[in-house]
Amino acid sequence: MRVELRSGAFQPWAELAEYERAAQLGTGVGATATFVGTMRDYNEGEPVLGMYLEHYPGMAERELSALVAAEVARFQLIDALVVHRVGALAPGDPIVLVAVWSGHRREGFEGCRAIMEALKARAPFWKRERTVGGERWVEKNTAGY
Amino acid sequence: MRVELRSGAFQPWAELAEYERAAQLGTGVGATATFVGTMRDYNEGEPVLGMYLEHYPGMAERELSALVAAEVARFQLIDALVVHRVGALAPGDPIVLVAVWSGHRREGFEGCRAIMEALKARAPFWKRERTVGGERWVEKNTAGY
Amino acid sequence: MTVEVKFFASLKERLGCDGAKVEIGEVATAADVWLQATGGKSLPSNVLVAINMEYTDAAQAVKDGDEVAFFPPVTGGRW
Amino acid sequence: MTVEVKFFASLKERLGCDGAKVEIGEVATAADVWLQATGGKSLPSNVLVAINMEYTDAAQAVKDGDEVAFFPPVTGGRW
Repeated sequence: MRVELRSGAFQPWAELAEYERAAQLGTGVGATATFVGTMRDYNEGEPVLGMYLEHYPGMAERELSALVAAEVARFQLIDALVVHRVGALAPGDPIVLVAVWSGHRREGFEGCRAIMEALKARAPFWKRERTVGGERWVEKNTAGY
Repeated sequence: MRVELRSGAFQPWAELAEYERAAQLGTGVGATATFVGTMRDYNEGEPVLGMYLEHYPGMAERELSALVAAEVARFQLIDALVVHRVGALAPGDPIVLVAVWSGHRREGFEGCRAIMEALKARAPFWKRERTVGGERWVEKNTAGY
Repeated sequence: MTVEVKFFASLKERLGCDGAKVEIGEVATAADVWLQATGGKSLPSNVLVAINMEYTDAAQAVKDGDEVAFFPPVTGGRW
Repeated sequence: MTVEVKFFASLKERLGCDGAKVEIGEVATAADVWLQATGGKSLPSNVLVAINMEYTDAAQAVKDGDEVAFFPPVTGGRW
């Protein structure tokens, strides 16, 4: 299991290839489910030029680790990986990668989604968008289910 | 959209990196959900040494294309990719990769899972497992929901 | 008329045959094609039928030149 | 006792302050710490509270040396 914050850009598929190479998860894995959240260039009809992702250092890592561990236990996952950007982002940048490895597809799909929803609800991140009209804090989350 | 059968081993993360590079999906993508089904080395408590995946040439491609197009329309996906092995496989080999790109995470998660379930229910593939006790056709699917 | 018959997977093994060209009268269903191709064996209830690579059922009429396939339940999702 | 106070995101901007060391009496809750740190401003109902990096509520007692954080609703999932 690994949870990591990144201040620079990352390439999700390269991260996954490297993580699997290092983790040697074995042939008990039947399913791998992943999710990548990417910075869009539009929000509520307005072009978004850039974004700054503030976080609570220490608590962000701690909360992510706790929520990932909880879903790993609940869905009996073999392993899980979360990589999350912080700081300044550009449109098209990956913001978050969630990957889970499991025996069967049901646990994989549901575990991956549960981690994303818990992350959204609990991890101390705050988004500030830059638009042509200026900068604004994003005040609410979108619905996930 | 691309649907492809492969008779040789493939590396899912390299496929995804290459597909995204070629497809130029743009910054309207907010979510990417993927699923990789891998050949396990155990099934119903017995070690599995190898597998042969028979398919109906022509109909397999046709059925996959139709079901992917239906879910792309239903979940308003931006794009989708399916790569599926046929022929002889070894434990640990990826069998199927499903990837979808969407504006928001709900459509991404649900679209990816819907394609997997439709694939399982409709695509003309048949698995023959080789165990120490000999070879056998897999006679039923596992539950997905 | 002539139709092309195909069998797959465990069905192909049980019948010892992966397919054949079958001559049959002008009015025939997929079930008639099965009987003709297998020498009168009864059609197992879980066998799936496709005509020209589209799922259908055994009562469907066939036309000259059709490809009629019979196969066991698909097993594409064992994860 | 002394506690370390932190503010984040829009709350930090509105208060014009990202945190402070606060001296407070021996029996105090997170809500008391807020009042002391903000010079008596009322605590907005949607503000989240964490003590030593764990979520809690404003009625929770604090101890000497605690880190007490106040922040707006998190927005980590905008996809």
